[in-house]
Order: sequence, then structure tokens, then C-alpha cells
Amino acid sequence: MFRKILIANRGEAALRVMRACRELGVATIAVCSTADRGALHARLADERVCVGPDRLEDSYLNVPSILAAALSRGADAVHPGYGLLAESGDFAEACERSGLAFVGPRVRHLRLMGDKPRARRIVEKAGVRVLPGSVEPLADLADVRAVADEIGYPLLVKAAAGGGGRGLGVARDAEALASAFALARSERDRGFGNDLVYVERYLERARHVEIQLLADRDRRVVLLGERDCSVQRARRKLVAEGPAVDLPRGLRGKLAAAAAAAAAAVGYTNVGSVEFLVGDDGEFYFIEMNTRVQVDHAVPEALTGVDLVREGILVAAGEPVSIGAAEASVRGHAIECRIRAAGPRGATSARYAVRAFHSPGGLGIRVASALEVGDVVAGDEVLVKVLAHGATRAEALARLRAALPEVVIDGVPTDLELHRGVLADPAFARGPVHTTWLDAR
Amino acid sequence: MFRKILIANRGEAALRVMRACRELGVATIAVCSTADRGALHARLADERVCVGPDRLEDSYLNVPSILAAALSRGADAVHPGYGLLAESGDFAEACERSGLAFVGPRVRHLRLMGDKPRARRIVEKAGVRVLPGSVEPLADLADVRAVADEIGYPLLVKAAAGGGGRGLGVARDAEALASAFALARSERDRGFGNDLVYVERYLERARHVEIQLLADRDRRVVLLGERDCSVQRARRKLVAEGPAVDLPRGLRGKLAAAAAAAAAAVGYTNVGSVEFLVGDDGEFYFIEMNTRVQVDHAVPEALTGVDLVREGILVAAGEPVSIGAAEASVRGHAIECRIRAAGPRGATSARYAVRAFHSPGGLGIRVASALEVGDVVAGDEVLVKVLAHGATRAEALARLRAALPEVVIDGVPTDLELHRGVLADPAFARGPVHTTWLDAR
Amino acid sequence: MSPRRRASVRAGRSPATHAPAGGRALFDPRELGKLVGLMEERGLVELEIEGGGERVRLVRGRVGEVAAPEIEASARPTRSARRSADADGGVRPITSPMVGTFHRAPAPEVPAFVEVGDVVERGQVLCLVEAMKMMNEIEAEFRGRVVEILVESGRPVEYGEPIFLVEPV
Amino acid sequence: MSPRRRASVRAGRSPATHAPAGGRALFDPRELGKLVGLMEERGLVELEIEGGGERVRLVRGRVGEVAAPEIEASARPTRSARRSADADGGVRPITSPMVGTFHRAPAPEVPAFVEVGDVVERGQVLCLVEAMKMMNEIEAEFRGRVVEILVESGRPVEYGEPIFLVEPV
Repeated sequence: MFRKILIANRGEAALRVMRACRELGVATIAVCSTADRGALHARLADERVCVGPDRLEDSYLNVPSILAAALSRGADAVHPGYGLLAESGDFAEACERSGLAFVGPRVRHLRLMGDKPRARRIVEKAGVRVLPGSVEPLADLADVRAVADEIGYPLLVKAAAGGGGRGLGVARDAEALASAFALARSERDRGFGNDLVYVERYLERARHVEIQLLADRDRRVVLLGERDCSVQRARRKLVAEGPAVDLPRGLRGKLAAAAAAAAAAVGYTNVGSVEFLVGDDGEFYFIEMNTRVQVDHAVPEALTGVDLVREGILVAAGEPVSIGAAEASVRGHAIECRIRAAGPRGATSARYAVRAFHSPGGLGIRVASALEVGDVVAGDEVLVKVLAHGATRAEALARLRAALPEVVIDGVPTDLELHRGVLADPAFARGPVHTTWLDAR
Repeated sequence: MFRKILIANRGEAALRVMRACRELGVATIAVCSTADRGALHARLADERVCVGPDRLEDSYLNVPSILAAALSRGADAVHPGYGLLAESGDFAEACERSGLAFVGPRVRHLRLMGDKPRARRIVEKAGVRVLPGSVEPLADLADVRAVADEIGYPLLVKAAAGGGGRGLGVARDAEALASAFALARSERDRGFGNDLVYVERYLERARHVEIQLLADRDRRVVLLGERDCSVQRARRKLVAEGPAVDLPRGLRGKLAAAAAAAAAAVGYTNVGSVEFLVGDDGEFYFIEMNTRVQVDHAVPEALTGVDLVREGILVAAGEPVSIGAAEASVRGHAIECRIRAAGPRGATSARYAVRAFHSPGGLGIRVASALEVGDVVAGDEVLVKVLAHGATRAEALARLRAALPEVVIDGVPTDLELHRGVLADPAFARGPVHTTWLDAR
Repeated sequence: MSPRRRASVRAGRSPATHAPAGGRALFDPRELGKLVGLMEERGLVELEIEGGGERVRLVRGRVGEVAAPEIEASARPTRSARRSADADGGVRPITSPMVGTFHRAPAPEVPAFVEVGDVVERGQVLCLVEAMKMMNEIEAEFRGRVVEILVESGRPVEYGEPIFLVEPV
Repeated sequence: MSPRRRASVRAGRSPATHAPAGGRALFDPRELGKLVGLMEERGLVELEIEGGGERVRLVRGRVGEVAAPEIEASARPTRSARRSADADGGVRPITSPMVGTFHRAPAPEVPAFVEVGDVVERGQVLCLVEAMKMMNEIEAEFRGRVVEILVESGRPVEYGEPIFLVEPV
């Protein structure tokens, strides 16, 4: 087992990793920027290293500085959390070159699944259907047009190195294609990506369903249920819930088998999830694989009782997965709202000081947040995640509806009302909804 | 079902009741003192009524004012929460005389069980063993001495109207008896009590085990598991956990049967729990019945998934209990720490301003608190309850050990370190411990 | 259970114009509580802030054993709080000494005890507050002219809620 | 993920030049905390700032025994913070521009680059910071006398951590 893990993240993600480390008796090193020296994650870790100035690129994305921190403090592993460097093959490789274990999948998994067209090819070869689309990543608008003519509209244009709903655009006709292409390419500037794009058929009426899995180094894959993340605004997930409501008969098993096949195709290890689009006809298509702990990992955790972050650390340390069955038993129903700061549209540079904060409580409620009074938050930041677990969907929903009005975040405009609207909407209560439902609402 | 409930409480207890009301679609009225107009419970209720000045007696214990608030705002029921007026038969009676439903047991249950010697007699008649002690409440030291000579030392002297570890004293010999008697009588000043005391044999090496139950108006009693509350400092509970570790074979069933018999003896309805002292020899003795939702109700809730506060409201509204079996199935293990402000010994009037507060999170963690930055808290107030649930005791304990270091309460001295010490103590980890363990540690 | 109180500051007279700028009200008790916390923490005895038409001055001293000063404001400006602020030019509120239902007249179809413009004498009955089926007479605490009646007859009132504004004469 | 920052203030030069930014910076208790920090650091008992329609006045002193509790959770005074406080009489810290391991000498068994009392020239190598197996030379930013060496050789340093105190000469 590791003795000391550097956590290359901040906020709630860093706190989540810290908890798992404490349970395992592993010491923690937090990294922070000069602006975050007093932040919660920096205060709660066993050690704290300031790795650079305020800008993300200079601190939390500053790989040499993070590695120097790990090495000079005697860490033997690095946990990237989720977000930031979590899916960077370059970062994982740099860790391993420095003799530090990377808590996550292998470098090749990050690279293979991070390159969307390549991931499609691999997964398709493993017998999992993908949406009709470009076989190779494309760099020119002319090539994009050629593929578009072949597949037909509407089309989705994605950055090859994007993720989390960034750099995606829908083109309903040839005219809209150029701007969708430009949007996808702009993603290059955000991290380790290239400027290639990827085009595929766009399904208008579909659900977004993910299968959670965990695989150890002996390639034993354990499935931990699915979650439906179809409630999205502008492709950003608002609500995740599991199990998915009213899946067509037999489909759950097929999705699980497809996810396991996708993971097996690359010999995947550690925590991951496989995203599918599920059409009204029951057909389903691989979208991508998330090669990390997911932001909404609390949903499978609530359903199975398995601590995914803890298991991920154990697997990275060479331990076998501790779950006996190939499929963890799922109990009850869980729904999670991801509540964001919601500044005026377009004002991405807005900053707000938190004046009061109260986490809701109650039976079956789990809250994830690193918010503190006095924090200054960005206009679109995730502030708090509130999950409700119950024996049935109705119970989980009732608990979540009762919990949201108890969230107090003074000083910051949030999308709490939007979440309350979703939970109160008969269409959501009836379920299921499509990925386009909320935007059209 | 009720339409509008006045919650005659504040802080975390008021929030807890509010949640259940929201789930049931019942409107809420908060009461507050002039000092609490901006407090969380007052802000989160649908309506808020200031019922008097800052002193408890003038506001939260001001029965006429509370009832006037309920009547003038059109409430049809009053929920006392836990603490304050929750076990006052006079308050329940005043509610009912005003045409307001009291959410809790019947007035006679409060009166019968609130009068400790009477409760003993009733329960003894129902076949449940009680500790040798005074049959009648005593008013004179001379009478106390007479009983003491009969029973022998060590002895426990209790206020007949006390509760929660207040007004209790141990007398190891005739000399100590006078001061224990004086202490017990002082409890009279704290609420609705009389100045009578009650004397019983003191068990040095015993565990404190409580059985949770819920009974509807058809006298159907549902048992919801037991919890061990033996970790006490100066008779105040620090830790509650369920199930009780290593109970002698067959004892769990006997305790449950005794609790059911005690409840049946008075025709009890609503939420309640029956306290027992369990000796090393496996003999057990009735202590008292708590005729309310308990402060540590989250333990049985975690174990059974049953929302006790919600069920209590339903039962008060005349609904039958919704749990199918006579004994709810218990799943996993739960441990809860009750963290208090801990000012310097004797400085009960100390006040502290909360400068930072962070609730721990994580899988299986439930936090209950109404603390906010800027709050001014008293030197011995319960600030936050942290519960961990896991599949096994070891898992629950590991989760709780990891959660406590994440509790941030700046500006207030707390007993967090004491809790951490308990959780880290091999004697506690091995379990079980006696009620005197922590004080002797 | 032990008493809990929120730190806050007596809503003093000092701010010439109470104009919270853009939701960032300095007079938010929470905000003031933080300032007081800061003072305690850093050993300040005096703190004065002015800006955006607002001014706050806090002076710390020993007040019994409680460090935090007295309390009188609420996060959400209630009617009572707002009205008190108006009470500047000599006009004083008369508040309800109890919780109950406000009645302007002793019975339906009967004239109200007082109307706006009336001059009332000290001890004169101004209204009834019905609590627990008892009608309680509320008397004027001083001689003055009724400037405004803040609560509608038949509506509930809380403890300390201003019901009349009276200008001493 | 979007950038999150804790409210903070650039370590200003002096109160006189600390112009409130954005019209609300000064009112933030955290902002004020920084000012108080400055006062403590420089031994000020009173501080008044005016500008942009804002005014802040802080007076430091003792208030009986009220609320002395040392609050330091959010700002566990790190070595760097404490040492900066010493930097009074013109003494200035030299901070590490990178994360790594501090070395006073180019190799074991070899004399250190500098000792306390040495006068160093601008550009003179003061120490090495080892990061990612690379030895990085840290040079003096100005001419001065080494007053104190704050970190033990072989110990890790973080970004911005003061490692030398140097008195300009």
C-alpha cells in the first residue's frame, strides 16, 4: 500500500480523495496556488505545498511543479481526483517516469480512450455499436463536410480531446457545420488536447446512460450499476440518477455487457465508466469512456455501498478488487443534483463571495462540497452536490425535493431554482426524459 | 393529514422536523426568540413567528405565546422536536386543549413515563425488571436515607422530572447521599418538574442499551433495533451506535420484548425508545422510556431506512405505521458522535462566535447541524452530529474516523479531540465498553 | 439545551442613509457578525467603514461576559425592522407585547379604537391582541398622534412587531 | 472545472497605496483581515484608508480579556508568513521561485554558497533548489547582507516560500 499520496486537485474533489486516504491510513499532500493557501483542502491535508501562482496553468495544471512537490515530500503516488489533470495521459506518464504511481488507469488507457475516434474504433471492434461518424479525427473543414455529406444531418461535432460537454456542437445543416467546427477546435486551448475534431450522427431523442465499473490489474471487471444523466442544460449534466428508469426489457444487461466489453478491449484497470446514448427504439451507442472517478460517483456508491475512490487507490496499489461478485448488488434508488453558480449569461468572469452556506441534511442525504463562507467562486463553478438515496425512486425523489430548499448559498446566484423545477416537473417525476428535454423545456 | 405544523423548537431539531414536513407537503411555522429572527430555522420555515425575548423561558418555553402563534397562524398541529418542551405533558395537554394536535405520544404517556417511579411500577408490573430502588418519589433526605439503608450502596439519586443525564448523582456511602439529593432537587428549577427524587441501585459495570420503537394508534408496535449509548462523559452521551456489539446470546430478543412490553403497558403511541442497563451477567434493567424522537434517532434511521420523524407525524395524524413487519430489518452498522462546544470547565456562561464551519462528507456519512458562520454558541451546546453507516462495524468505524478530522469549527473549543480519542481507543474498537469507561479513561 | 444567539449589532441610528448597495448590505447581521469576529480575532477596538452611502462604526468593549454585542437585526428585513428605520424623525413604533391576532375594534361592526390622525393619551387603548381566546388591550405608552397603522385588523402579529407609528406630541 | 479562489489580497506595499479595487474589496472581512495583518506586521495601531467613495478606519488595541482565542485555521501561520513579519527594518525575504528541495551547497562536503553575515552581489548564486532531479540556481535579486537562512539544507520548499532574509546594502 502507498504511504503518502499527493492529491493533484482542490475543492471537493481533493476532500473526497483525502477521506479515502484517511480511511486507508495513507498520508496526504495537498497542492495549492498562492491564492488557495488557506483553502479547505490545503488546511485538511497532512501537508500542503504551494505549487505556483493563482492561474490554473501555473499551479494546478503545472505538472513539473506538482511532481517536484510529490518528490521533495516523499510521496509514492499521485491522485488526480476528477477534473483538471485526471484524464491526461501526459500527466500520468510524467508521474510514472518520476517513479510515482498514478492513481487511475494506465497511461495507455488514458491515451486510447482520450482519443475519441480511436476509442470508437477499438470499441466497435469489440462488438459495441457506435454512432455513424468520422473514422479518423479531422483537421479541415473540407474533410468535415465530406463526412457530413456521407452520414447526413443532424450531426454532432466534438473536440477529439474534449470532454464533459465542452467543445461540442450540433449542426443541423451544412451551414451550421462551420461554427460547430470552430467551437470544437477552440477546445484545444484548454489543456493537453490537440485541435482535431470528430463528427458523428446526432440522436435527437435519446437518453444518456452510463455504466460504472471497476477493474483490477488481473483484468477482473466488476460492474456497479448504471446511471441516467439525461437531464442536461447546454450539454452540462444537472442530475444523475440510478438505476435508469424504465429501461427496455433486457437492455440493462446488454449495456453492462457492452461496457465490460469496452473495458476489456483495452485491458482497462481502475475506476471508469462507459457512456451510452440509448434511443427510444432500445438501440444503444457507445459515446466514450471516462477514465477516472466521475463527478457523480456518489450515485453508484449509494446504490452499491462500494467506496469507489478507496477501491481505485487499492487497485492502483496492486490490490485485487474487494467485491466478490462480477456485478455488485444495487439497492434502492439514488438521485444527485449538481448545483452550480449561475452568473448572468456570458459573464464567465464573474466572481461572487459566499456570505452564508448551509448543507442540507436528513435521512438518505449525502452532500459533497468544499464551500466556505468567504470563498470567492466563479460564475459557473459546481458549488455543491446533493444526493438522496431511498428504497424507491419515489422515496429518493421526495427526499431530494425536501433537501433542496434547505441548501443555503447566500451571495452567489445559483441554478438551485432550475433543479427544483426539474424535480417538481411531472415529466421528470414520470421519467424517463431525453437529453434535449431540459433545453426544450 | 395536517396542513400546517408549528415547530416548537430551534436549531438542528427544528430543521429535522421541517424536512419531514416538506416531504409530507405540510407547511411549517418556526418560532424564534428576538435574538433568533435571522437564525437558520427561522429562515427556512414557511412562516416565522417571534414568540418572545431571548431567554428560553420567555420564548422557546413560553407555552401561551407558542400556542397563540399556532392558533393565529392557523396551524393544526404542533411538533415539539426533541429537547425543550418535547416531554412536557403540560405542554401537550395545553396543545390539545387549544384544539392543536400534539405530534408525539398522548398526554398520559408523557405523564406516566415522565414520572420515573410511576414508570418503574408500571413497567415492573408488565414483567420487566427494574433496579432495586424507591417505590415512591421522595421529598425528604430522611426518607432517602431509609431507602438507601434498605437497598445498599452505591446508589443513584435522580430527579423525578429529570432526563438526559441531568440531576443525577451517585452516592457511594451515606455521607455522599446528601449532596446527591441536593443535586437532584436542583433539577426542579429547569422546567416543568417537581422537586421529588428517586433512588435506585447503581450498577458500576453496565452498558446503556436502548430499544427504538414506533407505535400507531392501533397499538401496533414496530421495533427498530437497539443502540448502545455507553460512551458517556459525566452521564452525557457522546457516542451512540447500533447494533450493540457482542450482546450475550438471545439478549437482543429479550430486550426487544421488554421494550415492547413497556410500551404496551401504557398503550404507547408514536416514536419512543426504552432505555436499559445491561449488566455483565446478561441481566438487564429498565431505566426509563424516552417519549419523543431521540437526539440520536439517525442511528435507527440508518439501520432500518425508516424516517422516524416522518412516521411520527403520520402516526399523530392517525395513520397506521407503514412498516410491514413487527420488527424492521436492520442493515449494517451505524455510529454517531455528538460533538459539543466544550468551554473551560465550569464556564457555562461562555459564548463563542463561529468563524468557520465545514461539515464532513463521504460515503455513509450523515451530518446534522444548524451551525452557521457568525452564530454565537453556548459553552456546552451540541454543535454537530456526525454519523457513519457501513456494512460492518469496522467499516462504519473507519468511515467515522476519517470523517471527524474533516469537521471544521473555528472559533469554538469543542470536544472533537475527545471523540477522536474514543474512536481511536482499542478498548472502544474492541467493544463493548461500560458506562463508566470514558470517565475512568 | 443551551441558549444560542446570533451575533449581530444593534441597528443603530448612525447610518445617515441605509442604502444597501447591490445586495451587499453592510448591515446584514451576518456581515456585521463577521466584522465583529474579525475585531475579536485581531484585537481591534474600533472599526469604521464608509462607502456607497453606508457607514459602519463598531467599537468594542466589555459587555458582561458575552463578547458579541447585543442583537437587534435580522437577515431578512422584516416589516418591523424596516419600520423601525423609518422611525427617525421622532416617530416611534408601538410594538405588540405578545403573539396573537390584531383587532382594531372591540367587535365587528363597531368603530375602531383609533384612526390615523387621532391624538392618543398615555394609557389609552389602541387595539386588542387576541391570544389563546383572550382579548388583550394594548395601551399607548405615551401621548402622541397616530401616524400609521401597520397591521391590518384580523391579521396575526408576532412578539415585538410594530403595529402603530405614533408621533409624540 | 472552473477556477476557484479564496478572497485574498496581493501583499501590498503600504496602506497608502492600497487602493480599493472594484468598489467593494475593502468591505470584505477577509480583505480587512489582510489590512489588519499589515497593521500587525508593521506595528500600526491605527489605519485609515479613503478613496473611491470608500473609507476604512481600523484601530488596534487590547480589549480586556474578551475573546482572545487565537484563530488561525484558515491561515495557519506558515514559516514564511511568520518570517515576513520580521522583515521590518528594511530586511527583505528572498523566496523560492519553484517547488523542490533546498540545498545550501552544490554538493555534500562542500562549503555552502553563502553564510549569514555574507554580503552578496546581485546575481550571485545563493543556493540550489532541486526539482525533478534538476538543480536550479537561485540568485540574489539585489545586493545585500544575509541576515538569516530560513530553511535547513535538504528540506523541501514550496513556491513563494521565503528562504533567506537579506538586508539591502
